[in-house]
Amino acid sequence: MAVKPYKLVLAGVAATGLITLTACGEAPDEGSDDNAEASFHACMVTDSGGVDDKSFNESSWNGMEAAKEENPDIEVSFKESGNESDYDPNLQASVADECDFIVGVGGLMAGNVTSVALDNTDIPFAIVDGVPSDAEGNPVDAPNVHSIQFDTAQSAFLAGYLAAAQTETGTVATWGGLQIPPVTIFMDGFAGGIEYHNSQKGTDVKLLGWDADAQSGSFLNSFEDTAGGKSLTETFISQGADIVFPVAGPAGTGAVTAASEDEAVKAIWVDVDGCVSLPDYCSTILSSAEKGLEVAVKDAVLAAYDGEVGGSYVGTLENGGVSLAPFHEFEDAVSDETKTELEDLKAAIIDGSVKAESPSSPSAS
Amino acid sequence: MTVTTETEAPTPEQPEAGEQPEKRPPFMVLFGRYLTEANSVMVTIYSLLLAFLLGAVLLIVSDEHVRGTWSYFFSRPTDALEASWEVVSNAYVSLFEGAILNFHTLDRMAAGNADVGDLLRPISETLTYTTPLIFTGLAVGLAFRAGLFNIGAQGQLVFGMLGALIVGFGLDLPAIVHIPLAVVAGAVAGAAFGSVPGVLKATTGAHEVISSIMLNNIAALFLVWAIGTGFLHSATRSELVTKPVDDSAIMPGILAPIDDDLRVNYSLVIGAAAAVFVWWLLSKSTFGYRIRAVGFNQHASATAGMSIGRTYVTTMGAAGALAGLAGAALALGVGSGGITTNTALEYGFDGITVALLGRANPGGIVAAALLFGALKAGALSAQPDVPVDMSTLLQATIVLFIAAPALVKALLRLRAPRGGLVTLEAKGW
Amino acid sequence: MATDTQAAAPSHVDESAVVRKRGAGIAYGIIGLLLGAAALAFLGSGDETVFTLDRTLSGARWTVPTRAAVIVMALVVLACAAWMLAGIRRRLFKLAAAIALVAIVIALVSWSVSEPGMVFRTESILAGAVFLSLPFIFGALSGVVCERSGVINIGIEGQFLMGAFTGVLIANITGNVYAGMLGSMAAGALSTMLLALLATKYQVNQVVVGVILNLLALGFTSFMYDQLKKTEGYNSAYGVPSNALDGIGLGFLADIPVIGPVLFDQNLFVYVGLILVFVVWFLLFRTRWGLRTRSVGEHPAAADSMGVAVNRLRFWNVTAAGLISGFGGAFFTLANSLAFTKNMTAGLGFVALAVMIVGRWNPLGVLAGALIFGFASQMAEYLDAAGNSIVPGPFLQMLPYAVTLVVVAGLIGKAKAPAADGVPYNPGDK
Amino acid sequence: MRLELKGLTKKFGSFTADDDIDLVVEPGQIHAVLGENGAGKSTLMNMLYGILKPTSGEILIDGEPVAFSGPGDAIAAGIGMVHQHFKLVGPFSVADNVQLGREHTRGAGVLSARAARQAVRDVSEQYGLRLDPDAICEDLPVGVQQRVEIVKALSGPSTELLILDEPTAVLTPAEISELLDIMRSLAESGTSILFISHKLKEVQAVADTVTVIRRGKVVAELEPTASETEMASAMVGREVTLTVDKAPAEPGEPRLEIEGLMVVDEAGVKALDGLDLTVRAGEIVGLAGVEGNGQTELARAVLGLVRPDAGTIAIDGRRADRTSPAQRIERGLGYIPEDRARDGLITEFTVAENIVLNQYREAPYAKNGVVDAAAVRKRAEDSIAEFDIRTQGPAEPAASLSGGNQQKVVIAREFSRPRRVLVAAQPTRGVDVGATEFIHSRLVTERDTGTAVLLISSELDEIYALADRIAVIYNGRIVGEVGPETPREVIGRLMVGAEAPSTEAESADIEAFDAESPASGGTASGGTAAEGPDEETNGGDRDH
Repeated sequence: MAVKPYKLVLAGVAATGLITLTACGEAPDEGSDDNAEASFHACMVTDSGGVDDKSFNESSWNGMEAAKEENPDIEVSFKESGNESDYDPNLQASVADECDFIVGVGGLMAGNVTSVALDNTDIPFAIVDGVPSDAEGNPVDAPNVHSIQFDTAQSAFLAGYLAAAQTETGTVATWGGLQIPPVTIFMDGFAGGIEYHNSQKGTDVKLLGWDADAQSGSFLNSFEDTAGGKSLTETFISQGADIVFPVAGPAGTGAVTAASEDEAVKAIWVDVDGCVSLPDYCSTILSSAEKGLEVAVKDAVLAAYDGEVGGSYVGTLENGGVSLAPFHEFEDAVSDETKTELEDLKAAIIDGSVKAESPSSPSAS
Repeated sequence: MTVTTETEAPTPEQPEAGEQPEKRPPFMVLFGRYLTEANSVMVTIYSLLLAFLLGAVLLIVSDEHVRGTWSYFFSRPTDALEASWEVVSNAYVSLFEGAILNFHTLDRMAAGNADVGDLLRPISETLTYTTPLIFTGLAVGLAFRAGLFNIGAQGQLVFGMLGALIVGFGLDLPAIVHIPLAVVAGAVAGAAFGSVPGVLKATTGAHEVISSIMLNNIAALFLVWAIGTGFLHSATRSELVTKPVDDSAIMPGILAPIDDDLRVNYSLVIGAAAAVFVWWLLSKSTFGYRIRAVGFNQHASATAGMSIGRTYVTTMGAAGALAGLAGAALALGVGSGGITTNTALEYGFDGITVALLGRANPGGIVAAALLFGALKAGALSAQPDVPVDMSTLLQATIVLFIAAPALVKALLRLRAPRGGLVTLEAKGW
Repeated sequence: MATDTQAAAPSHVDESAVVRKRGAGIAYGIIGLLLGAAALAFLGSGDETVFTLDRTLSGARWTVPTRAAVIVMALVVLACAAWMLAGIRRRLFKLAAAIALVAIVIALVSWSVSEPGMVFRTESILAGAVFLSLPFIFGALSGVVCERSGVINIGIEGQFLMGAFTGVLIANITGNVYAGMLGSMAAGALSTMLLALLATKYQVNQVVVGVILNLLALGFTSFMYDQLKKTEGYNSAYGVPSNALDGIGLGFLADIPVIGPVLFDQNLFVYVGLILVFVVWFLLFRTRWGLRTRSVGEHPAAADSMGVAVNRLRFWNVTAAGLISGFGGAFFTLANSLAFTKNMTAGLGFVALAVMIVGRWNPLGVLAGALIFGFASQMAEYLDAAGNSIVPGPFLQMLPYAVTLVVVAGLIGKAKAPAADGVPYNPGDK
Repeated sequence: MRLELKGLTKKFGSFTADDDIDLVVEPGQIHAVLGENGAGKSTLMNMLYGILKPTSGEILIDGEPVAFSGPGDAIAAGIGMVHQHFKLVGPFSVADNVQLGREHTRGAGVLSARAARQAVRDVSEQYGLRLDPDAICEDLPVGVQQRVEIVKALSGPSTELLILDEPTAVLTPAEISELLDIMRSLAESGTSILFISHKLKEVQAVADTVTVIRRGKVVAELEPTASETEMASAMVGREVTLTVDKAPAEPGEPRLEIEGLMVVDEAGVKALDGLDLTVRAGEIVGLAGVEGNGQTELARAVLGLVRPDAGTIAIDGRRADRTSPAQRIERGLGYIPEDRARDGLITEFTVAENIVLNQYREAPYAKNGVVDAAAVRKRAEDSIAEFDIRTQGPAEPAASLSGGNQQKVVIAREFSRPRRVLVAAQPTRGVDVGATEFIHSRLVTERDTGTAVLLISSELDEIYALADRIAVIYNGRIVGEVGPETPREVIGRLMVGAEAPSTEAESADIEAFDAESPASGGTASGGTAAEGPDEETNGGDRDH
């Protein structure tokens, strides 16, 4: 052949490499990230999805790093799991790495964390979104495991009430990544909040995508398929929904994007304050049903550093572990009346006069 | 598609085959010649080396610190070279330690902090990840030999997993019966699902690649639905996870007598047996004879009275059974605590690369599965020194070079081997 | 191998010959009967299907009695089946099959939205279907160009990933979404260039290379994604104008009922996709390049004997096809205004391959196939979102795959690939 | 144009396909190159046409040395070629095939269908080659396809030299005579023609000078007036006498009975249209006919590879048309496929594996689903000895055998097991003279042991040499069953579907080009063992 195409390929690869180099920016200052001298090594094992999942893995990791920021004597690292068969090796490897504190993220891992913890009673462990349990999910007593859970139904309840109060069309929608408790608890709470608004204010706001009684609804069956999430959201919008509440980690950005393309449609984000994690879309995000994972993990690491072992933590509205995020750009759009009602509702949930319940609510509290 | 030794059409650039050496050259000369020749052994070795070289480049490029040192390479090159060497050697040593032998464990053993179980853990992990790959590699490889591209091992694996799971928790039997029954259930379920593309191809001519891809997606969605049903869903856990299999159906660990935590179990033995069986099937049995005949030349096979359609169906069924065994290995092994939508990972697709790397030979497939299992186990434990995706990249590049011996030959300017390059022959749809 | 012209040439194929299509006839007959029987058994006389136009004519609604509609459609299917069984002109067979399929689809759609409170939002569903068909259009067109040149491109998925990733990256670096599009095209072309090189110069099994390229792209984009994540602002969402025509003052077209929202109120990518279908068709069937490309895919030795440089043409065609599939990758990010995430193409590259076969290696067929898929996906989503409680969500999501399976399994007949597809060419071969 | 080849040599590795060939074609001359299959003719032409690069030597056009880097250069230099294996893109129209590589455009690369059509019409009118520019090539009869090839070759910018590589192999006698007329008129108008053939009559009829090559070397330069024997001996390299000794047949009971057989192919065309044929024990029925008239489908239907749409097939008096090929093979049906490479052999398999290809499941080669490698090897060794298969051993891959030895493997497979009926389709195609003699005598032996033999051959000579009864197939029907003494012109007419005697001229042509005596006929169907790398792998069905 007259052309020497492999040279072109090589050139192309080289070009890609160059792009990569320039893309990654200037060389950083040296030595800044070297603190191998730290005496306390906190390790985290992620669930599938990885540390950058824009969801609980990422929030937990942020908490770890926040702890390191606060206490330079703490060193942090993570190991990603591809699926549940990676939990054990990752936990074991963390033990072998002589970690001083091991955080397992995700309720699926609870059994694995517990069994490894019971084999290594000298190491403190923590489990996010779960309680110490045996392989079959029955709670067991593990004194060296700290459990971190959140009653996100409470914050989602407020979000549902807010959505019902703000909707113009009388239709709002929610959808999930997978039908698993950390997802459906938000949807349950959201549905509860809407129902409460309807009963209190005599409105007839319709919720698409989740039937709390039947525990059935719309799921993307993926946390990664952002394009699918966008498309699904557009379908909801075409059915009249003007507020969407995606509970699907990164795939949820598809929903926010869809909402951003329609003036009248807003989104409510989950887990973290969407205005902070997705700053480009702040003008679309009405609020967020927050779950204070980052803080809780940070606190757990710092506590472990201080020698605290075991115990449990359930984030609620009361302790600030879950909350409704600020309205940011919608500060003016939300009426003072609604704001007051939300405050009252929050108080009512805290004192128990209004129940924000879900079959997926944390059991041990 | 078939896997075969294809003798390249002789071209003028090749040395004349006519020059027969009169005297046998000394051993070292012969050996040196062997090393610089693009025979299949050397191509494999060079492919591995090239892939790891490429991986090293990526590691260097992606490490901010090292990249920084390269920016002043010309003023003080030692920094860059040292830093690069450190990153690359750390990464590969970590991979090795995670996959085969952890030197730190040796230190800890010396200090009395670790036992033999800890020392064996990397190997055990490697073998654990190897097990399903042997099955799916065989599933793809066997079909290759019949000229079928079984891209559907993933779906077959999913159904095998479900089959083994249902028998695993649904029946109450002593382990001696329960385990074999669950394994067989996995194989049967995989075979049933696997034969569908075969039937479609035999009856309607639908291409197995397309139907397998569709069936993979269908199987994945079916799994999501199935796990959520009351029949399968765990009674005690709220996550999307199935019931665990009964203790009597859990595949016992091979190294469990040494340490309970060593996960490698007797599925590995079944895998090795399956590889031997497939080898026997292909080289000794009439069924294997038919598979190979159809794979090489279906027209001549049909003329000789073989039923092409039936061969497609049975081969796909057999391949499905093998992939189903992978599912059973997962369901009764690492997934015995309950299956999630994620348990099957990409083992079925990885089987394709394993089969390619193993050149659709049972022995080669086992070796390839071991390599990939080691890469996976190593990558897992080498975190965060090595990004997990590095193992995917390494796998892809290794297979790329293996599949294109001519590329390796050209890159390294190797000489053509006597019998021609061993390559994968291409056929159309 | 070379087309055996002689063996294939016993005499003329008479397009107007009357033939009996027993298999297809029986299949359609059974479907028609089942459909009719099911309608009588399960549908009440009060069931109604409501079709609406919302965007252009709010309030426009048409209510159709569901049972009657389904039965009429079942009769149409039966009529087609009878036609096929009684003997049909060869050239009309496709028409009959198409009519029957459309009737089946209309019947199923009418049925599925017949629950109280559900309406068929014609405009948004059709517009959504067109949009969702885009990745299949781009992917399958790329496949068509490759395979018409005789190279199997199973690596579309990988090219999508490369395109999706690079598009966002370049858009972020340059701050220009159009530069991002060019970037995704370049990335797609680069990765197919590897396929082209291995397929022509090194004659490696093309299916194998495709599989490897997919793996490579997945590994590379995931790896780079992790690396880039450490640096802020390289993976922010960039979008294209969602209504491109408004920008050039043709927005009034969007007010035409049905056609407006479906065709004239769409994303820039839709126009590129639709235009590309016709451009590729024109290039393939009306130009010198197309004639040579097709000859290289059908009978490379014939092309070679007429002075066409087979492997060079294949190399550049495959590389050019990468421009299309790379651009198709940008659909996932730039068209949707989304940032890149790992493995975000979710296997659609493979479905695009199926669409190519369904479309019989013809750009126009590809368009039809892609629209079927887009429609199936959109319907699945719509029924799921509308709270359809009869069929579980996962089963609805299987719909596009099941449809492909049915289509590929030959309800519309066996597809014939270009004769030399996937066969490396050595000059001197006959 | 004056073409001169000087010392042209082509080597493939250690194999020398063409060795130091010198040859001169004068303007307006028809220069025949005569040689057996594999003698190096096609390699030579491929070098001339730029497809292959010579290892050494040079090509001179009008005294100037030229170097072609591809066929495009050859075309530009005024060379047109009609290939032995048609280089037509099946799904393309005639006009598209003709314009490929030098397209008629309206600028910017957009094709002009009208100009392409017109160009085809112009050329076909100029040379009297009737063609419909819009017809799809793969739908055309072979003779018309060849016309397309010629028009294509003549449509070059300045075609002055036409290479015709075995152009008559697939033509009916009438088509052959038409082609020869065309060649003559082209030569008269100044076009040089290189005519490659192994058919002596044609060469004698049309050539101005004859070069004979054997094993890549020029072995003789002859005048067209040279005798057939002279030419044949030069071609084969030894004295050729090929007669098949056989006693008169003693037909027994009907073994193969075909009634009203109809096969409709995928395109909806009736390949077989109510065919009736009976073959009795102890006779050879020769099925004569121009290729493509249903012979392939008939053979495949008898074996069971295609299911008939109507009609019955009985083997040994028992209906067989609903049984599988395997069952028919078991009942004693032997089958020698016409396309050896495609249907006869698995070239990747060893010789031994190929020899038991249709018996691998039966005792003694397999027991309980396990292949008995020793038994297979034993059988292979026996067959190799009995059939004189030139191979390094039973474990050698069939791919490395020569064409003739590959055919012997197929023959050995079929002849070493008990059979009631044998269907032999083109059994000596691409096989050298020695092997042809051997195969012919084995076929007669088969007959004499009582097997019913259906011999399908496109070589009328072979039919005459072997058949006890001749059935002529045309358009999927048997249009006549005649005795072996029937004159050629009668059969020739039946072959083209003409029942009644046709014009004087036509029958004269048929006589002229097809009336070789059975005695010398075998020569023409010969071929050498050493097939070059240019050997067709998917069936040399147009070789003869």
